[in-house]
Amino acid sequence: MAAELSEARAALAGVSNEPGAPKPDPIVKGSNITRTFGGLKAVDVEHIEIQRGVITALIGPNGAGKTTLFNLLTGFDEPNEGDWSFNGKSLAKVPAYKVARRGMVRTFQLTKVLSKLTVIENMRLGATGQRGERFFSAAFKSLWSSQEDANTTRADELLARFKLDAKREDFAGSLSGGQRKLLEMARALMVDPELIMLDEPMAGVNPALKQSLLGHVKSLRDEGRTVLFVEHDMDMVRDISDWVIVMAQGQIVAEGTPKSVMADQRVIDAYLGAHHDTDITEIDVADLEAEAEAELVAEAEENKS
Amino acid sequence: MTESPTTTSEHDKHVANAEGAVLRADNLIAGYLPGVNILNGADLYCQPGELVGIIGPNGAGKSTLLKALFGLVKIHEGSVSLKGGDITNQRADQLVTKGIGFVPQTENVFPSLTIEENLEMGCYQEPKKFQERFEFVTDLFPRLGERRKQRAGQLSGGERQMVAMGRALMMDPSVLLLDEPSAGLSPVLQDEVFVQTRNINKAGVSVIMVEQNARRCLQICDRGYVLDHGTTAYSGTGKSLSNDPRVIELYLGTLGQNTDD
Amino acid sequence: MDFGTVIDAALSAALGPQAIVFALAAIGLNVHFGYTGLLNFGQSGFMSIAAFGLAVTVVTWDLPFWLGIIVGMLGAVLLALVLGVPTLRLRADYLAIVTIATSEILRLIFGAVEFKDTFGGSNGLTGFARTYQDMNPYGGGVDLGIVSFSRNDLWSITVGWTLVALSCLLVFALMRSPWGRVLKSIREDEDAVRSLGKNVFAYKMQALVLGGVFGGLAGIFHILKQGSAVPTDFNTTFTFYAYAALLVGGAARVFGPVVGSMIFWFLIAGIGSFFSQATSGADPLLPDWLMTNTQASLIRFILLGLGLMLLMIFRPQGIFGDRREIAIDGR
Amino acid sequence: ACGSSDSEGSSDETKAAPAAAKGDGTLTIGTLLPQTGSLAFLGPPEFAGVDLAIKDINAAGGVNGKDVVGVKADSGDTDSGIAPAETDKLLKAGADVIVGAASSGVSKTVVDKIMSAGVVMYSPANTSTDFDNGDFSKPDLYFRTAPSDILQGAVLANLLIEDGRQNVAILARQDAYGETLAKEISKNLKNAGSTVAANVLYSEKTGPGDSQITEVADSKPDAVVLVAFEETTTIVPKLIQAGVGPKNVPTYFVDGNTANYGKGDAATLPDGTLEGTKGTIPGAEAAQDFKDRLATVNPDLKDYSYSAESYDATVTSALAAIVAGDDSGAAIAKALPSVTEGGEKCDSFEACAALLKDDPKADIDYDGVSGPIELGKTGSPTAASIGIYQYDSKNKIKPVKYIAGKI
Amino acid sequence: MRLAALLAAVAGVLTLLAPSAALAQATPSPTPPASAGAPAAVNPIVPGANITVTLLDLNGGKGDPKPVPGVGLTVLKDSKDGAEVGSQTTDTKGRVSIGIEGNGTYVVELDPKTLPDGVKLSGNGETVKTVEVKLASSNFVQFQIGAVVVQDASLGSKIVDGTRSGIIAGLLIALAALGLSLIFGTTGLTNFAHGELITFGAIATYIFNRGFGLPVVAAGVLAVIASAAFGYLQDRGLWRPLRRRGTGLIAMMIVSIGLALFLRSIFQYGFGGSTRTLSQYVVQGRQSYGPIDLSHKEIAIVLVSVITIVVTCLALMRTRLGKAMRAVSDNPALSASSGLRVDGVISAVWVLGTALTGLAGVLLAVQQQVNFQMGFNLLLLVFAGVTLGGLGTIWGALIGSLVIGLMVELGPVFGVPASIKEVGALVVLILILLVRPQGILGKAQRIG
Ligand SMILES: Nc1ncnc2c1ncn2[C@@H]1O[C@H](COP(=O)(O)OP(=O)(O)OP(=O)(O)O)[C@@H](O)[C@H]1O
Ligand SMILES: Nc1ncnc2c1ncn2[C@@H]1O[C@H](COP(=O)(O)OP(=O)(O)OP(=O)(O)O)[C@@H](O)[C@H]1O
Ligand SMILES: [Mg+2]
Ligand SMILES: [Mg+2]
Repeated sequence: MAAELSEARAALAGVSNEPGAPKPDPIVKGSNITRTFGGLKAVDVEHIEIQRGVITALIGPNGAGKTTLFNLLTGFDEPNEGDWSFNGKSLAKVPAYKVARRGMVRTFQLTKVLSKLTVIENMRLGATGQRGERFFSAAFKSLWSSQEDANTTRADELLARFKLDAKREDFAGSLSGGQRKLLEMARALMVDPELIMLDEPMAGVNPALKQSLLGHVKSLRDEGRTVLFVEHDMDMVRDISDWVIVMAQGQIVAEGTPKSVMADQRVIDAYLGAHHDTDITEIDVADLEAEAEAELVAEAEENKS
Repeated sequence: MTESPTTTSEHDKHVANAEGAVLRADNLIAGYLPGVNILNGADLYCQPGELVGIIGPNGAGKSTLLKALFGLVKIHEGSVSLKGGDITNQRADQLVTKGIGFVPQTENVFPSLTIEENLEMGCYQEPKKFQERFEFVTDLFPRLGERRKQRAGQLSGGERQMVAMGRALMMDPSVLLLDEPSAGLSPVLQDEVFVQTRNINKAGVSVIMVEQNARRCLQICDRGYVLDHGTTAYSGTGKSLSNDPRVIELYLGTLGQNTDD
Repeated sequence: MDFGTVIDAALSAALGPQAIVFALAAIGLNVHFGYTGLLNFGQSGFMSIAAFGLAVTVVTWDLPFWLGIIVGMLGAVLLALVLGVPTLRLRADYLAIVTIATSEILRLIFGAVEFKDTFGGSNGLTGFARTYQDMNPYGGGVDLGIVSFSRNDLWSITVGWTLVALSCLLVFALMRSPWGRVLKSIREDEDAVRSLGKNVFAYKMQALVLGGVFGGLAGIFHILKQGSAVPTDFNTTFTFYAYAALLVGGAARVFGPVVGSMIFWFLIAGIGSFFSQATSGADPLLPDWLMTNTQASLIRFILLGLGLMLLMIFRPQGIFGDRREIAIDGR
Repeated sequence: ACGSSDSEGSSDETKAAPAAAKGDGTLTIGTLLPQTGSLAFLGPPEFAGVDLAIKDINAAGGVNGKDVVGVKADSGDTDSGIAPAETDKLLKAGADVIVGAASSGVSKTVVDKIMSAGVVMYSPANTSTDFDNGDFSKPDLYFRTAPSDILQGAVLANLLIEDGRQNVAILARQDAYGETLAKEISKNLKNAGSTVAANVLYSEKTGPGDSQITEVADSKPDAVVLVAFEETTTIVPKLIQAGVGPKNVPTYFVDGNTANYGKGDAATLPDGTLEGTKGTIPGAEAAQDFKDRLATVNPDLKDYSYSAESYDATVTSALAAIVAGDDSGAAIAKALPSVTEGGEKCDSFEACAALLKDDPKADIDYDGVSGPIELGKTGSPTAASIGIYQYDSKNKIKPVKYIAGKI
Repeated sequence: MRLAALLAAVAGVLTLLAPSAALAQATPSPTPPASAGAPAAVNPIVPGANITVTLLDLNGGKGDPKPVPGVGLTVLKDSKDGAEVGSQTTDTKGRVSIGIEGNGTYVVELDPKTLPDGVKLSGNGETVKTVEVKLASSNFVQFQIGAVVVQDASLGSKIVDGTRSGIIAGLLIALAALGLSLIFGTTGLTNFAHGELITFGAIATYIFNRGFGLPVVAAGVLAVIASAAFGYLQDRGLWRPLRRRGTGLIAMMIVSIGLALFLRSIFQYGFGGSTRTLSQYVVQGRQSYGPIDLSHKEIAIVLVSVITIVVTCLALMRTRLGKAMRAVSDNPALSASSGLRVDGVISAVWVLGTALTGLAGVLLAVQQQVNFQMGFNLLLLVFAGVTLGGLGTIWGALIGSLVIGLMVELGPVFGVPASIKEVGALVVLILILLVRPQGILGKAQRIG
């Protein structure tokens, strides 16, 4: 099993580092997806493929169109044009809830917890195929109570892993910013998705917890799930992703293994910045200022000419 | 002593060193609901021109502490003083007049206002300064200048964060409270935010920042606090904290330590 | 001053048929608004369509009573479907206006002279309640000392409270189930629910229909207990008051709407009785220059308004509500 | 008249009701009349009528040896929906007769309740023809002293034809009252050969909008009939604005709005606005003497609509109770037609009671302040006189003549 | 128009004369047998129950109506084939009066052959009338001759009239809607007591006008000021404390329902249930301005409301208050963090909002006089206007209100039954919201 999975990763080795490169076993495949807001082309993806069974990171500067792409893929927004498929079946124009049912579940960058439900109720909601969610069987507890118990057990396990067990009976609306992120992610896992799409899952999560959650994400992959996530934390990207896709101004501009992408000068310029690996205090602030000034002068000159 | 601080000694340390602080909170007990205290006797001070970082696990009460300082959460016990004057439970807009600026962690932009109007709100009390400050902010985040007429509600997460940070900078405050200003920003902008925060601080503004990007935070701050369960668990210089094994265990973790393997 | 009479008036209103109508309507609103967050301000529309469904079937078309009941309930279901398909994607406050508008349209149509032959114009229809009244098993009224009911009211409250109890039971059973959980989640954030693979539209529609059915029951019961279906009975003020009753009791609580309606009518009747006594008679408690008998009956509305305000100010979560929930949505 | 001829009239409901045993000995008159809501302006004269009657009755020795007791309740309007609860209050208080309600719409919401409690519902102001039809056509427990609109419609139409109007526009409020009266007027006009230029209804809640006024104006009528309540003060200015005011086109009012609109009245219009306008009010002349006596119970009374009918409803109920020797609702209902029809005439409670005192079996025929009041086959007056009034330059009404009619 | 007036005057005089003339000639004489051809000099009105017909030739409304003498009329009992009750020929006044027994059905038949040359019955020339006699005195019956033919008003003129009324109604709604929208937009409060603010403006005008004897214009100005003060006090005394306690919006909505009931009853308590008139501008005719007829007060209403609305809207767009309002609406806590005096902004909004609403009440009072529930009756349309335009948007409230006003008044032109004309506007409201769920000017929100 594990061997088979690492195969999926190994297969990536042969993939070219071209944007939109074809993958040996894509779970998601899309082409010519565009979305414009007024005059702004927020997403303009020529071709994208996500490899099954691996962790893919989607990175890019702010406003690159990552969240919008997530919205499009999961049916929360409608593209101007474009077609994409999940497991070989087309998903264009499929409503969001059906997308989720097919096994493609996303989280939101700006968290959407259900404030007046308790944490554990939030979790239970995530479970799929609940008999008790059908109107006609809902009124009879015996029809769904055993399933509910099973779901609760699973939810409790997840909560413990996400360090939310102490908050089990609290309203989700009273969670702190980071705790909401955690709850959202844990809830998405309750759906038991084939592909889980996380939009900045670790923003605002404290480092120690983040580290332990990374282990969890990896184990998800090892269970056979595919993970696609957006993140600005390069430590995390470097640590867990098997493949990285870089977006800028709506387009996919680079792809590759974490190492190769992070060495790409264009990515460094546009996104990572020159100092991403260095200790800021080691940079002489005066130097930085000089640098910035020089930039300004250069810009001013450019403007003049 | 500094090697093994305990909670009580944290308090002693606080009392001993807080003299002359520009902003100082003593033994704060505060919460959202009657009977449930989120802060259980938190201490904090910030000397003039200091950059203070606050880190801690999720739900420790960091945001609550900032909100309490800024009059947005009711303080049941304890006191907050600004330059020696008591400001406990004062209204936020009065505190703005007194020179405190605040960037909340969430819901930190006005969605139906344009970027420009959002920034204008930053210097609502001194509209004359708008042009000058606006140029400063758009220099820092050129994107905000390009999109000045776009409504903030349509912006991407990172873009919003820029607007939020920009709004605080428009205020030109003497004490600045920042709640996770770098969250959601791309690495290059995160660095930019840290550097600019340092710059602002160098220019004489006292800054208190809450951060989850703890390493960066501890790198640039003069002094740091680790908050846990609503109390100040540890405090010290940024360096000493980032090397303290208990802090690493409780909070920092080891991710990113060994980047180049 | 005879406090016995005041208590009697207040209690019999609180336990009487009018409170039952409110309770049923408010139970429907509780499903709509309390649990699902659908701001339906057109509950009187659901009531009127069911009421006129029954009345028209029996009076205008001369068909059997029980068929009328079925037609009435189907009317409410149909209204929910017709209203829901296009409007459930509207934001809460827009939905509120659309539903108000719909109920007003229905009321105006039912009362229009142009359709007098069918709906009886503004006089409405009478003469459909015979079957209901004939089923009355009681030989006479009851007098329990502090409260008494006539024979007809006794029958109505028997039927009515049974309906209320069954409705509460159903709501309780549904809302503790995962189905109810989905509704409550939709109230909080539709997109989140959608992202978890739930068909939000279908759930909202089910809730709209269920609440509409309770509304329909309220409408049918209303016209049965008074024997006439008059269009002006189904105006928006009714919906407002039903909302008031719901929130007084506490939204999203099974017994909230029931207790709320009882309190609402207890206050109206009690205050009314008190002041009318205080101002009548040869030597009234309140002198004439201060308050005349006519003004006295206004006082009850003044005090009811005031009471409603004070209750919401000092107990915004209602009688049964949870203070913590309220704290969360404070802006 | 003979009291027994109506025994088959009591409905099934009455029979089923708690065997309407003998009354408690005290005649209790409940009033269910508007104190709040859009009809509140009708309340004071009606309450005053009842109060005065009770005063007169008790002054003349009461009923069956006991003073009559009055209890009051507010009928509100159809919007407020408080009538049922208020009715309960009256029933609790042991009312044997409930005088009310003012509006036909409100009456319908409580009539079943009252009748099934074995209590007489006796309206001084319901003029809807509905109460002549269907379930209510029998003199069971529902009575009224206000003549059905059939008569007023006929009189007003006749007046219009007499005045040579050939093309009449009717503007009426859309409720039980306005609709039926407008229908009666229009039917009679057409039968008599006149054209009805327009028959426009407006929402009782918001009054007529410009489109309705324009519709009236566009029909170029040679007379306008305005079937309205107190919203008349807003409608007349609108008619004037549209060029079809009383100054331009002869205007006719009905009982709902034939009231004084001069200085010092509850509602006013500028002097001269209504000069020459005519109106009809059912009932014999409200004699100045009666008005003076009403002032003893309510000195602030300005308006007298239905005060006489309320007075008569109370008096006839009391007389019926004396005739029956019982104050229960059923007994009163049985005796009511006979005290108003055929027999020895008497025109006050005192006089009638005196006749009955002399001979308990005497057949009396009470003719009251509101007219001859013959409660015929339907429990409504079969004969009545309807007054025709005209406005002077101060917007006050003066009676022109009284026309008697029979349904 | 003048003709009609003249006619009316003549008719009026006739009416006044008629009864006295009848009394003067009350000589009880049996109906003379019909002597066809020779018109009787005078047919007295028979005392007691009778059927009286007066034949007048209106001559299409030109000139005075002329009596038509010498026409034979017959009254029959029950039906055309029934027993003849009497028969008479019209006299020089064109009148016949035939005594009858009493109540019952009677048929009046006109002999068309006896009509003078060139005189024809109007309409379809029906010569038989069946009447239900209920009165014990004269029962009048009419046969129309030379009746005025009324042309239906053209569609064009109906549209012009409807548009005029619609715009005036729309502007009044807009003033109130602007007030509602400001308050809703800033505080999120769905204020069901807003109708009572309109009423407040109207009643205040009445009190200043009738109570203190001020001219209506001055009373109106004072009423607007009073409304503003009322708004300020309401915010200080009720809504601000509620906000302080963190009361939820729904709870506040219920408070507003309570407040509405409270205020409405207080108004009725003090003001009474009837409609009262102001001392000036109550009755005014219209003058023609091109195709449009307007009265002076309508012109004044249009001017005042247009100017007020435009000034307010521009001011809100230009000034910092406008932005501050939207900021507070978006996020009060953040506004405070930006140094806005949130309570101050909200107070300002209440003052402005209630002043506008009060003005709507003042103008409405001038337009349709004063009643304790006039505002309440308008509330639904105000809400509809605000919603249609897009909740919380200032220009939207204006546009939405105008659309609603126009739809209400124009609906009947296009077939909506006039008695339920609001239905047209409400249906349009629903339809527009289906196409644009966020209202005409509302903006869709971003997801995710
Ligand atoms: N509803 C909308 N209307 C107008 N512009 C929009 C809308 N949604 C997104 N945009 C714009 O589209 C661009 C892409 O936004 P998106 O949220 O996809 O960025 P992102 O890559 O997720 O950025 P971040 O890392 O900051 O979250 C942004 O510039 C944003 O302003
Ligand atoms: N509005 C609220 N009502 C009730 N409880 C709250 C509320 N906001 C936060 N809390 C609770 O207060 C505690 C501290 O929250 P706070 O937001 O201060 O945490 P934090 O340290 O900022 O965490 P994070 O790093 O995740 O932002 C948490 O347990 C949270 O559940
Ligand atoms: Mg994003
Ligand atoms: Mg926080």
